[in-house]
Amino acid sequence: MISIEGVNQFYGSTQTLWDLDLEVAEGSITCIMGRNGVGKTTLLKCLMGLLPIKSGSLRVGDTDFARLPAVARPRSGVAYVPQGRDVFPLLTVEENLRIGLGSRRDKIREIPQQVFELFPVLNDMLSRRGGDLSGGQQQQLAIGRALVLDPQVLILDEPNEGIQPNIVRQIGDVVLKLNKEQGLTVILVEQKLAFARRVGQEFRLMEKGRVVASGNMDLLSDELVNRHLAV
Amino acid sequence: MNKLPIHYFLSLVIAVFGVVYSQQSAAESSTPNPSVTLAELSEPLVGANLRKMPALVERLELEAGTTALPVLEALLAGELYYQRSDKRLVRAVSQTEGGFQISDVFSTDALGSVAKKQIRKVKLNNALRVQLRAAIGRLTLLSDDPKLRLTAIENMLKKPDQANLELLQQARAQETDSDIVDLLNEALALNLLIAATDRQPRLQALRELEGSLQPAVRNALQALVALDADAQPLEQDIVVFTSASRLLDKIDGKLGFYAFLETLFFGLSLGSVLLLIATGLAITFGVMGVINMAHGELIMLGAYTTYVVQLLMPNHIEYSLLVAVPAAFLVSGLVGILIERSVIRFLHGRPLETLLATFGVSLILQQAVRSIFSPLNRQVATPEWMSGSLEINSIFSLTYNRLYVFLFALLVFVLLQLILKRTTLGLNVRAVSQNRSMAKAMGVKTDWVDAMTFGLGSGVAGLAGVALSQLTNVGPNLGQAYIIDSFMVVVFGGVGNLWGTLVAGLSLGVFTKFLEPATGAVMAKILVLVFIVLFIQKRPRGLFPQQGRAAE
Amino acid sequence: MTAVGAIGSDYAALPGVADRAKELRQGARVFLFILFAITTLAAVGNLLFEPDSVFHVSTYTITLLGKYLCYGLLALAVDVVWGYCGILSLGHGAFFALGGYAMGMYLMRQIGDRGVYGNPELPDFMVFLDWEELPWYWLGFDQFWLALIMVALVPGLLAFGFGYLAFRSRVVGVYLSIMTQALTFALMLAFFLNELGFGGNNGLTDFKEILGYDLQKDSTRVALLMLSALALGAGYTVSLWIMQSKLGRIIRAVRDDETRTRFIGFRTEHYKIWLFVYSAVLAGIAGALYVPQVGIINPGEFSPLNSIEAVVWVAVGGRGTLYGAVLGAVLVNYAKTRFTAVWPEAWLFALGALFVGVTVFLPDGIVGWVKARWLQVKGQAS
Amino acid sequence: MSLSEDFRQSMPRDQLWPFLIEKQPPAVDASKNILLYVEGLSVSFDGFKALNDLNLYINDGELRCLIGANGAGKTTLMDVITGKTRADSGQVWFGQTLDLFDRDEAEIAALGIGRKFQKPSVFEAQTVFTNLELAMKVNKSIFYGLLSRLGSAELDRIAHVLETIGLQGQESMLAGALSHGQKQWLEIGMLLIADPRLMLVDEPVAGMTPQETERTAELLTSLAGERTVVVVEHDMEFVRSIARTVTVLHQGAVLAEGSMQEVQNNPEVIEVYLGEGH
Amino acid sequence: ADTIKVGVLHSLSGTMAISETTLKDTVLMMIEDQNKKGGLLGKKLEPVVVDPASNWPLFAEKTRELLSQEEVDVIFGCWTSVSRKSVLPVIEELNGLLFYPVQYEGEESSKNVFYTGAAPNQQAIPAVDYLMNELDVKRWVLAGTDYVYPRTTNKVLEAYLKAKGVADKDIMINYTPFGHSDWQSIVADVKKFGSEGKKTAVVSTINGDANVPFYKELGNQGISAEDIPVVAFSVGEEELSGIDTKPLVGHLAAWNYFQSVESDENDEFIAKWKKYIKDDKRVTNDPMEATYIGFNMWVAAVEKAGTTDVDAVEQAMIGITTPNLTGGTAVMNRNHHLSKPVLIGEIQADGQFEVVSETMGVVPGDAWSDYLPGSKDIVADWVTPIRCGNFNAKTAKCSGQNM
Ligand SMILES: Nc1ncnc2c1ncn2[C@@H]1O[C@H](COP(=O)(O)OP(=O)(O)OP(=O)(O)O)[C@@H](O)[C@H]1O
Ligand SMILES: Nc1ncnc2c1ncn2[C@@H]1O[C@H](COP(=O)(O)OP(=O)(O)OP(=O)(O)O)[C@@H](O)[C@H]1O
Ligand SMILES: NC(N)=O
Ligand SMILES: [Mg+2]
Ligand SMILES: [Mg+2]
Repeated sequence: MISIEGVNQFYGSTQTLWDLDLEVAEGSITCIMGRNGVGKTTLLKCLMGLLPIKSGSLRVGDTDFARLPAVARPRSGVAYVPQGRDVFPLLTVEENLRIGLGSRRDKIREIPQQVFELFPVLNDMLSRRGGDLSGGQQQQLAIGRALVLDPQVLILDEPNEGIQPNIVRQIGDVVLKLNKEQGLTVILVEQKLAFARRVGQEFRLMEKGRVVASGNMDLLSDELVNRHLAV
Repeated sequence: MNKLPIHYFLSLVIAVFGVVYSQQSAAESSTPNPSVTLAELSEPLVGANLRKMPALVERLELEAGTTALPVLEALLAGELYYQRSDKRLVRAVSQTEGGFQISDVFSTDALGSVAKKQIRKVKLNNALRVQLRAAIGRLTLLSDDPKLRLTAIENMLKKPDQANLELLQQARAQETDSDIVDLLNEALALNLLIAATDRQPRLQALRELEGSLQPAVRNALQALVALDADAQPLEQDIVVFTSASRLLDKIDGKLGFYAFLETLFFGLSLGSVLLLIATGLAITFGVMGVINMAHGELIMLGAYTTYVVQLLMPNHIEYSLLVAVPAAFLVSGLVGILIERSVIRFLHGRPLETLLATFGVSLILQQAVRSIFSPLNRQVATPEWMSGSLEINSIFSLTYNRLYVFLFALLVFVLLQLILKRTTLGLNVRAVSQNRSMAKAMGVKTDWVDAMTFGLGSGVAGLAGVALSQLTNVGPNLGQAYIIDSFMVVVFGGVGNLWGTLVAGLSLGVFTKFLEPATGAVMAKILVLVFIVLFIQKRPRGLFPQQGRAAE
Repeated sequence: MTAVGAIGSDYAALPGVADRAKELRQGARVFLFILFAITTLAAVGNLLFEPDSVFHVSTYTITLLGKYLCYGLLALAVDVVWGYCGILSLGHGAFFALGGYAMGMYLMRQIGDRGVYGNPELPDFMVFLDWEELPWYWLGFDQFWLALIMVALVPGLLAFGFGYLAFRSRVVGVYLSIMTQALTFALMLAFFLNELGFGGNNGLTDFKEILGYDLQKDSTRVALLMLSALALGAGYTVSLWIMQSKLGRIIRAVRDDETRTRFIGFRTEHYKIWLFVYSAVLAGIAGALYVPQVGIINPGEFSPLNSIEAVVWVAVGGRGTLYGAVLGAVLVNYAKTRFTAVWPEAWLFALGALFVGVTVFLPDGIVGWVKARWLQVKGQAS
Repeated sequence: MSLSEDFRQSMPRDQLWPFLIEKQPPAVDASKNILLYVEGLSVSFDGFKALNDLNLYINDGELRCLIGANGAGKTTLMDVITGKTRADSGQVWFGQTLDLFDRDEAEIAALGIGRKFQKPSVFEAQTVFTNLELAMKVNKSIFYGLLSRLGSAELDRIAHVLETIGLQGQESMLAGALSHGQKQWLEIGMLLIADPRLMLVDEPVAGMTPQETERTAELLTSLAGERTVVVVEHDMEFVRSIARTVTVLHQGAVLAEGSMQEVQNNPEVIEVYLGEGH
Repeated sequence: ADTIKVGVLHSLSGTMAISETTLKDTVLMMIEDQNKKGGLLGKKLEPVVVDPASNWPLFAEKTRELLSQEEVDVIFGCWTSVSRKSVLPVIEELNGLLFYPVQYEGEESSKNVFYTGAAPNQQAIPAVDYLMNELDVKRWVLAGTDYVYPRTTNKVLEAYLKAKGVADKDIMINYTPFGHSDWQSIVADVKKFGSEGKKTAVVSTINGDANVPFYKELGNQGISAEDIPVVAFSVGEEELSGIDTKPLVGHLAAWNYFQSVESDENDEFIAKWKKYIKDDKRVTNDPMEATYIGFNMWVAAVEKAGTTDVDAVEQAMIGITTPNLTGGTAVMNRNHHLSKPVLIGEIQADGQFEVVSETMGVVPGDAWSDYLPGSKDIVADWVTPIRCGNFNAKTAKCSGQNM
């Protein structure tokens, strides 16, 4: 479903992604892992068009993402939950959720009830400004906001950062459920092994801007973890 | 109220006094002298020098009576000319395409058009106009047209003159229209008050003048209560003196009240101008965060659009503003979009630099206007319905242009609120300004939103320009004159809050106008600025601040 | 201009700290060398060479240069607060003008009885408007030392008062900018008032001499130019020293995240007030040097547009680089001088386009662009 | 007395003029072994009670973990302690004698209360080195800033901290160019170098790899004793590895307090926070 | 040099461009005309135009540039007094020659400047006389923009009115800032002041852009010229071309020239102007006439002196006469000011003025007002033996000259 080939990316004159290749199968949950600063976030931003790439190809389904302007990418069914949440601080929770409505392909202009079922706290705080929420609440809002887009592909960058344990579980359940019931393809950047193992089906290990190991989650051995994730 | 008996009594008293005081005027009363024709009477007007004119006009009034009206009116209107060739008096009206349309003054027969060289104007000046208006007033006091009568009486009321007394009485006897009767009574009572020496009639007159706000009445009363050098009343009759001063107090109380209303209106109207010029900026600067130094020039473009619209429809000035409003919105809006697409969009994330670039843009726009329209101010006509004022009473009136601008400002504000609240544009633009890349990642067409929003803000600036064209100069400096004020209003109200802009604009206007009488215009402005600076210390984010964790 | 000591905000990795300090020192030397080389050459050219010599530098050029250097110092003052501390002052012209007025008052008093009404006490405009005696705030301005103190004290005090109120109340960002604008606007209106005793719209003019030296003599002009260069050089050196010290890093920290700075224990408002006052004093000195060279000070100098222009010079030159600010001031004003003579009818197009062009195409100003080019060339060379 | 005598007296060689003597922050009195008192603290935003009559006591030298649901008020509590947010009622004392409500952020920081923010906040436009230099515990007056040069002891300390946070070799990088996790480390480094008496650490291991988490745990444990540390975390494994006393906040008030064991088995805590399976 | 350079120092941008651009065009037209006639002393005239951009220090800089870089032989320029004040030291230092074409407050006479606009005694006093005698005005509002010209004029007028027995309470003085645009309160005050029974008039020294909103407000608040006439000293045809004048008919202005004056010179001038500027609607105004007179006088003086040398031309200027545009003759007096007729005109619906009063003969411009205590003893006389712009007749001393 998603195929990334030979991507090179630079911040100014420093190269962050080096000839990076990555495949994600349709309907899978793929977990991208790697130490701090190896370029996970950078990769996702390139995929979303928030960073320009120097060369390489990005394909999602039949669409050539490298050619598609960033604003059109959500429209083709890719939703993104950024690291650090990036909620709109001065918009209310409701407004934060409504932002994505314009990009829904089914033209429904209502916030789906599902979001509130998953994160009831959002319903309680509809008229509070996004920036006023606690860190964890913001994270929930960011995920909810992505779900409003009714995506086929969901990209999550460390979605559990700062989330209370029972909700972490719940997020895991949600991801699994969406994947199972709606065939949602999920790309998940995650540092916490336990969560990655529970939710992920595939893993990709990154180092210095390249994918250095990949496979089914069962194959993620302690040896691999030690080699690529330990400091 | 026992007004009716008083009326009767008054008429009686006036009748008695009238006889005495109107003797000499009765002698020269306007019975036209049929032996001399109007044409003959008018003939000396040709080529007369200004010093001779008053006597000529007086003769016309006295000897030709109402038949002289066409001549007098033409003269008053500045349309009385004579042909150089045959010294014939004509009425000449200038034509838009040059030259004059002439007609016979007496018969009103059209005589075709002539060049300016062929005719010469009958001299006229201010003093003569005053005389003419009074004369026409006297001649039309008994006219069939109630409007004319009303104007005539109002005129006489402004300048009480014993010579008019008999005329007024005569009119009073014939008058049926109750409004005019009231006014006539007022005029008669005033004359009586000034003329009479006995206590009773004077008290009656005072009673009759109760509630009158005519400046002439107040002046008469003030004369009555004047004190001499030893602070003793000049007026001998102490009863008259006290009731006059009581009445004066009452009138002054009312005057004070109306003065307050008037100041309030002035303040709101200044405030609405501030609101209008700031509303557009509240969007481009307040919401988008562009420090738009070219805002003033976008206002200016709106004003020039009004000018061009009037050039294009010279015969429909009355409707020109209705066309100018959408046109100015479009012109300024499109220029705004152009600015956004060509300059601002390269400056995302560098809000301070927008100041520099838009400053450059403002210089370019100013010079462009100077090159295209010349550096001179352009003349924008005021439609009839925007001129003059709505008279609430004889001392309180609201000027139409200000009134309409006030309403217009509110209308624009409300429409804008609707657009921002009811369409997704309002939501999207806030999202974009808070986190551009995340908005993109949510599929918001940031480019489009930027262009539309900037266009909207600029378009509203254009609307302000239309309004300003009715209040002030339309010239290349127009924008400069308003840019500082508009920033001040937006910031005072709280950046990003449209309601704040509304409250800030109106309250600063009112505040200024209440200060002005005490301090003078300059000091008021300085004080307002100092006030804003101090106020911001108390509320560092304006009247209506953005609150919450993220705003810090 | 090969100095590359800019403290830019680009995220590219920078060479080591020690290297940077050395580079900065080198940059400073280059800047000071160029500054003094130009002024000395101009001075020599003006005083020692006859008008028909090719080496002659006209008095016109001398006064122009002097004026540019004063603007340069003003730009430096703006850059100190804006480029390094993020305080965008749209009212620095006020400090400049106040310094100018203080000097102007001294110069006015020097006229003595050579004014048109020959009044030894009162300046002409006061005689003319029936002032009976000198208002108290004019007293002592016949003393040069007092005027000098006032040149620094008045802008400094105003900056302190304003800063004390604003920074303690945590007025920041555009609110602060617009308040500085309100400040200078209010002062402009006030100085326009004839009742205030500063000459109203006409301001102070018709100066004759300074410290006994005839203001119209070439030697006096050259001396003023040299003084301006000295002041600019000193202002530059001191500012550079500040910005290189830890204080400078704290100031930049305040610019980048004031709240965070507070949480590591800095009273940020003290730093801001201090820097604001320092900058205002620089601006005041610039104004004081400006007035005897241009021969007039009037309320127009308080005009908010003047202050905005000063900010524009800094941006054109390169914000956050001291010499960039100076360069910007000189270049823009030189452009103005040339344009107003060459295309009197259309020069605003050129100036406007310059501003737009620089912002859009040279985000870090001329200096930033030159620096990037230089790095590129160096990169290719190595 | 002669003028010169006066002069000499006003120019003593052996002491500084009073205004040159730096005001030392008042000493903390923790003689009752309690470093921080939080009593009856309430904070509300537009009617919403973020903290509700909260009482909390932190012992001197303790390492305390603070957990609680998202929105329970943990960050708000830190905001109040550090002077960022004003409380509606209640009091916060630092030791026996210092009322924190009288002081602003900078004063509180100078008293020795350091903080790491939930969202990493470092000076992005400055180098890693400068970030540490700025945070270093030194005189924070203007003239000191103007005149001070880094001594070798200070350079050593910076080098030491750089090593601790694993950013050696990257000291001249701009902090803005660091990755998320690296910024977390840098902020911890800034906290270390400030050498505070009380450290408030808000979610230090968010975005860290398991190994880094472990290292952070070690670091924090080693700090306790000499310093007092309050840690907020949602990573239970991490909390378990460092915790001695755990306080659970819920809806702005303390729900439970005790050892990790006790808290973990508290049904209410399980219900509102942990969920099944912990 | 093979040409004679003429500097043109008028703002083409900034706030004053509105007024000054016209004068630049006028000078250029005059130069073109003169060149068609064969130039001057056998040489062509070459204009050097610069833009001092309404910025007073820039005026000084540009003057220096014109004199020392371009080496012009004469400068036509300035509008505001402050610009002239700024230029003055430079002109005197470099011994240049400036023709200043705008009505101003007086109290100045420089060897290097010729003042071809009106002094206060050539505008204000005759206007007030007219109001007093012809319109029987008893109460006076002196309204002006707050700068030196209105301040002086009003001071002169106040002294004059009081000398004529007008009481303090019958004089209202009001100052507003440049570009003042909200006149509601002030006009309302004037209206009240005027409704107290005595004939009232406004003497307006309101400058430039502030006039349009002022007159609009007058019209809208229903104050007609018959109620309270306004006589203005800074409102000419050009200012009126930006206003809808129908509600203003009858208000007055005092100048030394109106476009509507009928004379052959004027007809020719107007025709030439319209042709030059390629706009049939463009108007002429008083400062243009002052420029015209100044230019012609300079040409005559250069011819008389046979050189463009400033000292020679300066002396030659004194006593030069040229026809003015109103059918009379302008004379340059020893104080560097002109003798001019004073005309009072009423605004017409077409934006022109109709002359309603005219002084008998010409009035010589007074550099130092007789109505101000500080200056009544001072005279300007640039003929030997005095040769001084501010000679105190009492102390027989000459003060304040930059030379
Ligand atoms: N804006 C930027 N400018 C320059 N360099 C950057 C920028 N953002 C990130 N980098 C660098 O790019 C590298 C990859 O960063 P990225 O944020 O993609 O890492 P990551 O794998 O997501 O790390 P983490 O797990 O900490 O989130 C890092 O070394 C970082 O220093
Ligand atoms: N300025 C504010 N305006 C409105 N509500 C606020 C504001 N600040 C905090 N809140 C609310 O107060 C509550 C407590 O927030 P706080 O950030 O202290 O939670 P927390 O315990 O730190 O949560 P997390 O673990 O998710 O970081 C939240 O519900 C939040 O929405
Ligand atoms: N001289 C003038 N009108 O300023
Ligand atoms: Mg990341
Ligand atoms: Mg928190």
